[in-house]
Amino acid sequence: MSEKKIKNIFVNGPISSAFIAESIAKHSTKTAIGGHSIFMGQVRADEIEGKTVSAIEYTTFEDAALEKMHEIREEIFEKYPLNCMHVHHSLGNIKNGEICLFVFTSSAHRKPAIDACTEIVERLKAELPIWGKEIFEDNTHQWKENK
Amino acid sequence: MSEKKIKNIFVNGPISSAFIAESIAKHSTKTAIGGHSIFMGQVRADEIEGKTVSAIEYTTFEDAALEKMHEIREEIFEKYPLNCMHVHHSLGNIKNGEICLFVFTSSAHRKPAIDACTEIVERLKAELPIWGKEIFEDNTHQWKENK
Amino acid sequence: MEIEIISFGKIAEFLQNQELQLEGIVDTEQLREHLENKFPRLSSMKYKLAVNKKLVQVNTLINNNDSVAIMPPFSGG
Amino acid sequence: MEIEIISFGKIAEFLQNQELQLEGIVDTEQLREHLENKFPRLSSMKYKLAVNKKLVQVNTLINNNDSVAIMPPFSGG
Repeated sequence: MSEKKIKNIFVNGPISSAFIAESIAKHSTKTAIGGHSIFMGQVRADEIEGKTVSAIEYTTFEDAALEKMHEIREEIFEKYPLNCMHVHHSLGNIKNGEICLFVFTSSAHRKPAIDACTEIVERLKAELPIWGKEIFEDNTHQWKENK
Repeated sequence: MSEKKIKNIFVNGPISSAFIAESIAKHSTKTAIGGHSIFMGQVRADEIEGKTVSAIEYTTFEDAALEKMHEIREEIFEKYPLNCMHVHHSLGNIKNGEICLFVFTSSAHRKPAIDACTEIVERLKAELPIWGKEIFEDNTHQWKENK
Repeated sequence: MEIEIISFGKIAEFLQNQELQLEGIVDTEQLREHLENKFPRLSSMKYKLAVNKKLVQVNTLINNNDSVAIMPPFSGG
Repeated sequence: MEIEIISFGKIAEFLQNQELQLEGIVDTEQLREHLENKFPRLSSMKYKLAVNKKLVQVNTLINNNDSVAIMPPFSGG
């Protein structure tokens, strides 16, 4: 078992562009980094049977999600020569157009950062117990399913 | 021949995190977007034969670079279902830790944004006439070569 | 024995968190059957179980006071 | 005929932008040879030519008043 502290990836509400900018700016002192890769998920105003998604409400099984994310983090650091890795996922009500996921990886050369970022997004969607409830303008809802 | 206007990708000096944040924020009204992919290049403080890179000075054959970038842009839009694509590259003196390249793609689902972003970075490095002069702390220099 | 049931997502809409008394049920395969009898809507749904926060990948023994999570397909990101 | 030579990167350190008078040179293959004779440091370097801003991929005819760019390997990004 790893002794590393389990990080919290969850934030209440949307992830702001100011938060992302601050996260990017913090890396300017890390001069071994040559490439950063970022993925951001944004809530779409999907139209489903004539109704438009106005928001997604995210819930999670928090302890289980954080333990699994910790496992993914360790495996990703094992697999890729990364300098940094940051993951943030929203909980609660996220309106369409707002950002609900922010994955940020950095490495000396571009390839590990890019490949790790993609792999984290794939694994997060498949393996973390998080649920999105798509809320329509008329306050009805349906449960999102990842493809 | 396309009638589209050739966009300028060059900015003088480093690309600030505030600029990146603003670029991200502008997309919150584009509610058909579900995924954003970003790549950023950052100047590394590489140590070469005992000397540390303090900055890279970028120059370009601007007209030829913009024409080639225009061609790449059209081909990428042809190949991937993107909602948006933004490319910015620094010219002039960029200190280590500063950002010199910002590629930003968006699509309804994640895969096209991610794949297009990676392909743009690869093509930009291989095909655009841009040169980086690595300047050491003692003001000597060597010319960067992309691998 | 007694186990704790916690549910998430659309399953939480009809299956409350609760303590459940079990008789003659020793593993997660038997628990699935029991749950689907008790909560018929479950039988037409895809779901995974986690015992004490660990995802169940193969049939797993259940012990007194275990916490069992019933989870519909994930849709984070 | 007369052509314009423009150079970039490390090549610009020893080869200035200039007008060049050419005699008996009709294509980029011959121009390469001419340039490497005139600027010996070029012959040990990798470089590409662009005629009127278009990268030369195959041997290309040169015309009076063409602009020829001499470009070392790219290193953007």
